Amino acid sequence: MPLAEAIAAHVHDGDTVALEGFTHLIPFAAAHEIARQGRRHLTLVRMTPDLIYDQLIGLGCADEIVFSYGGNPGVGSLHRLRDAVENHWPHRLVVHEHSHAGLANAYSAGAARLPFAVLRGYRGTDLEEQRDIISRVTCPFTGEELAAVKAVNPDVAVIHAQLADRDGNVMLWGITGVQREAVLAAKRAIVTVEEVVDEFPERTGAVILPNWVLSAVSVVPNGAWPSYAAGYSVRDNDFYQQWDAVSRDRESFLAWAAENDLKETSDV
Amino acid sequence: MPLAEAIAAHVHDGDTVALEGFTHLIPFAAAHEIARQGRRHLTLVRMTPDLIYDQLIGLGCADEIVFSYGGNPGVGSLHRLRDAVENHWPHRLVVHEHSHAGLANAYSAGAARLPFAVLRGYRGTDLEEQRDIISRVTCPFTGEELAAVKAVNPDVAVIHAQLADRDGNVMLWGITGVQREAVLAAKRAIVTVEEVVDEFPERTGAVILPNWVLSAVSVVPNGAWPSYAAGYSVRDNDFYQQWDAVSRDRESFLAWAAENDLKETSDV
Amino acid sequence: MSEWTSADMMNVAAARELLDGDVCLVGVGPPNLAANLARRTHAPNCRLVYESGAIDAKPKKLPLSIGDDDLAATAVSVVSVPEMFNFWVGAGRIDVGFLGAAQIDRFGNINTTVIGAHADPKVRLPGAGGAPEIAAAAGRVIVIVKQSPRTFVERVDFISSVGYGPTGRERQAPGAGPTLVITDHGVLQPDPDTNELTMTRLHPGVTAEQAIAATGWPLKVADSIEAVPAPTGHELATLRKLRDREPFDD
Amino acid sequence: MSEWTSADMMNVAAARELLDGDVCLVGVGPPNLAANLARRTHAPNCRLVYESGAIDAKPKKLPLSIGDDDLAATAVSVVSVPEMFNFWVGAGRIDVGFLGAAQIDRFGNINTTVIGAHADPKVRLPGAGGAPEIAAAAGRVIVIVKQSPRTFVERVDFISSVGYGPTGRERQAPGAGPTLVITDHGVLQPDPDTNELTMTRLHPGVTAEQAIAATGWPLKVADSIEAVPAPTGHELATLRKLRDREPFDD
Repeated sequence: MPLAEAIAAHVHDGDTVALEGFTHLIPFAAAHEIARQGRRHLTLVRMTPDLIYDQLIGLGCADEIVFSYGGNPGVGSLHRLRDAVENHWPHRLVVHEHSHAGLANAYSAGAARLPFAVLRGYRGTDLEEQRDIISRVTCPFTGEELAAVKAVNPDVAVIHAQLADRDGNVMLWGITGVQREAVLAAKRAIVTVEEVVDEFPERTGAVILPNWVLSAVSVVPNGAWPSYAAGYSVRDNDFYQQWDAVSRDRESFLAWAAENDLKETSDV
Repeated sequence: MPLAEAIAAHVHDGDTVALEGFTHLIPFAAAHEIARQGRRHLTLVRMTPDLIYDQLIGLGCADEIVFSYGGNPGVGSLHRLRDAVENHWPHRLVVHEHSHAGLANAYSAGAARLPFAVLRGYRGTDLEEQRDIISRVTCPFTGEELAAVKAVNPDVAVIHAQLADRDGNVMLWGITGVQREAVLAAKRAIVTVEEVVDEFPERTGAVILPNWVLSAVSVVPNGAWPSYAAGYSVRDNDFYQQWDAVSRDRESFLAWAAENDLKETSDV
Repeated sequence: MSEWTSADMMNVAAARELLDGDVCLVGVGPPNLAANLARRTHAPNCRLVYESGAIDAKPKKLPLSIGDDDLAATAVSVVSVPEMFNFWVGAGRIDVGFLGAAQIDRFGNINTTVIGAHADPKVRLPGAGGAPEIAAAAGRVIVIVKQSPRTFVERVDFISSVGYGPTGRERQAPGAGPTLVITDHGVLQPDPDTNELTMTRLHPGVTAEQAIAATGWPLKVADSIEAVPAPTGHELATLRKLRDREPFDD
Repeated sequence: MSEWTSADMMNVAAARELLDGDVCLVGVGPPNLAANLARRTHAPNCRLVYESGAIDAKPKKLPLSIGDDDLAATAVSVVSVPEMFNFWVGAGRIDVGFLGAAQIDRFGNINTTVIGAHADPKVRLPGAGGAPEIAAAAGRVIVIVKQSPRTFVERVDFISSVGYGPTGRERQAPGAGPTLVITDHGVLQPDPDTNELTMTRLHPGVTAEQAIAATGWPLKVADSIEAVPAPTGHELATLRKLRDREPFDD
């Protein structure tokens, strides 16, 4: 299915959307298509917002964000994310914030259709003040108090993978992060892949997602650029470095968006 | 390390021992070595006791058992297990019983060093009456009541795998069941392997256990006989069939044990 | 026409209930036979899931057990047992669960654990295995079990897997529960009002009286009973090929 | 002798704290540099674990980020992020966690979240990432952070990762907490009685007065202060090779 059709069919205004890929296999092409189609009022979920959400936030696609680490990895700040949170530009962005352990477990609970997950975490931190997503439970056997996180169940998960087979099953490998959990936690799932093969190769550490848990598979070579796609391309580090300058300033950001056919969708 | 040394060093009388392998890669050779060394008063943990625990129970090694399905798969009953539970031969066997979902989650909680796990399960069943291992927790976000299982943390886990490398890292593939969780839940872990290789092959679905979570690795070709070892041997189904007759009767069982140098260790 | 036994008829009737495209959780014994029969006859695209972790397995011959190499080798994906129960079974991704029973009561509650008291049983049965969560979470549950007064009891000694609860009103689970109980006599279905298992279909040559005699509670029989068509030649040939563990070419 | 900066000294001092055989959780930035420097100098058998899932990675050059292909390709095992945090970090399998900080207070509590209020901050920082659970569960925690009054504050605006708690007495976690804070001035360690961070070592050329001036609370200085040896030529050469992302031959 062409990516534009997949996004049109499965990503709606107001949806909770998780574009996952933990520093590797980040679904940039799909994110740009979401922006191109002018989706608005999204709740964006992602462990590491990275440049991909910096762009969507700057373009005004998001009303809320759920995340655990929002930096430009190895470079510095996400300036569009900061501008939205600090200055409400292009509009106010509501923040729901986890630790990695917390958000990973929230996805896992979602994938299991459990309302919450238990973990050793958060104790003594101020993140615990977000009582609507982080709470405590008591072990019924030992009396020990542990952290609980509310499950995350996105309307749609979007990931990039290396391979699909002719039946639409998907294979990804290398650092596979939380993609399996995000896809299984979501109501719908879109996958972009580098290529389609007749048969999957043997790959230690590969994750295979059966076609029947996926809503759409689109062939988008280089769909993770400028991030990594193990076996296909390495991170375009120059872009990550340059992004710091591009994103630091609203005008240079908007110029970049215009050049790339990405419209600013906020009406504020 | 020779298997006899590994067992002598790491399996003690009174230990809680988990020999895992879900219908595949069952560590029979290690179990026989435990019997040969006359270990007693063990608490045996295993999702599917299978012939391996039927033998240890019949030999009197176990005082307690934690399990979720105790049949001879595809054949019928485990007669030694039944004789122990129904007739206390060779002595009384205390039963702690889960569903598969419950025991799998109990291992997972143990591997995470959490005191319990939450799952959708048990509701409406009489298994819930075992309140010391199965209880309930309330979701702090939705108020929903869910099942909780007490974590399982064996003193020692024992598994059979296909490969070790020269550094003592271990690789297993095919149906890998709950072995990773059992090893990570245990204080100590012993692995028998089919062979040692210089480098692991690419294998989709393989589990790799780093050497520093293992206490001992022993090369024991065919160490899962008569069960499966994917890539090495298939189940010796004749043995599984014959076991029904061998195990049905105490005398024929003791004769089998004597032939195989496995001593009856009960003093009752 | 080939000859067939009541056990054959039971397996064939169970197989027929699987729809093409269904995701089916398969256990050992008759469920294994029925699910593979369905896949080899009218439901080639049903997806067989084994609790050992094999998802969408396409075994070339009948697996001896759920640990068969063939399952992992032909599956689209093999997952760990915790993942199978948390992300697949518990999450409600199974359309149909086939279960067996040592005892079943009039409200579809299943015992595979003990006859007598749990702490000191008269008969120790294998235990629950994956069944409690399959019974709770599968879209629909099909029980395959031979009918006899010893098996079809007024009240099970132990509820290993819940049907509709002790009085038919206690089920609290996402799935629809045991919508069909397929026996060597015919088919029982829960009454839409009371959830009491009621005989709704009879296998060829079986009478309502025989079914009543094979049941340990006063069995209700539906007003209009359906006659189950006898196994076809193709069904029987496929069943035998499976039972003989002959490989299929594919 | 090569020249070196106070940042070089900080990274070298941090690297020296890693023991051969340690299991070390490595984050981005200075921790990445320090851990790889240790592995390339005195601790060749330390095991680098990246929260992205790479266990015992042996990168040939300094990873650009924790998603580098080289990490997955050279790791003994690559696990999912949930498994990393549940079975490895949370379970206490990490000996040493290296952490950074935007603010740190006198009891070793770390802020990487916000300056100002969480709901409407003056400065939005990246957030906690993996740090809260590493800070709680790692056997010992080494914080690497440049010392300045803006960073070393009386009270952090937000506790992202707990050290010894707001008054030094509230830590409830399995690990020992921030046993060392390594700065561009020297090393601070928690007082054994009060857990207040106390200057115990100074880098070459740094005076206690300078350290006190770089600290936003009345800094305690140990009675007998240790002098940190300057970076060796080998340490500096290796550090530069890492920073230039030149590959090592192995």
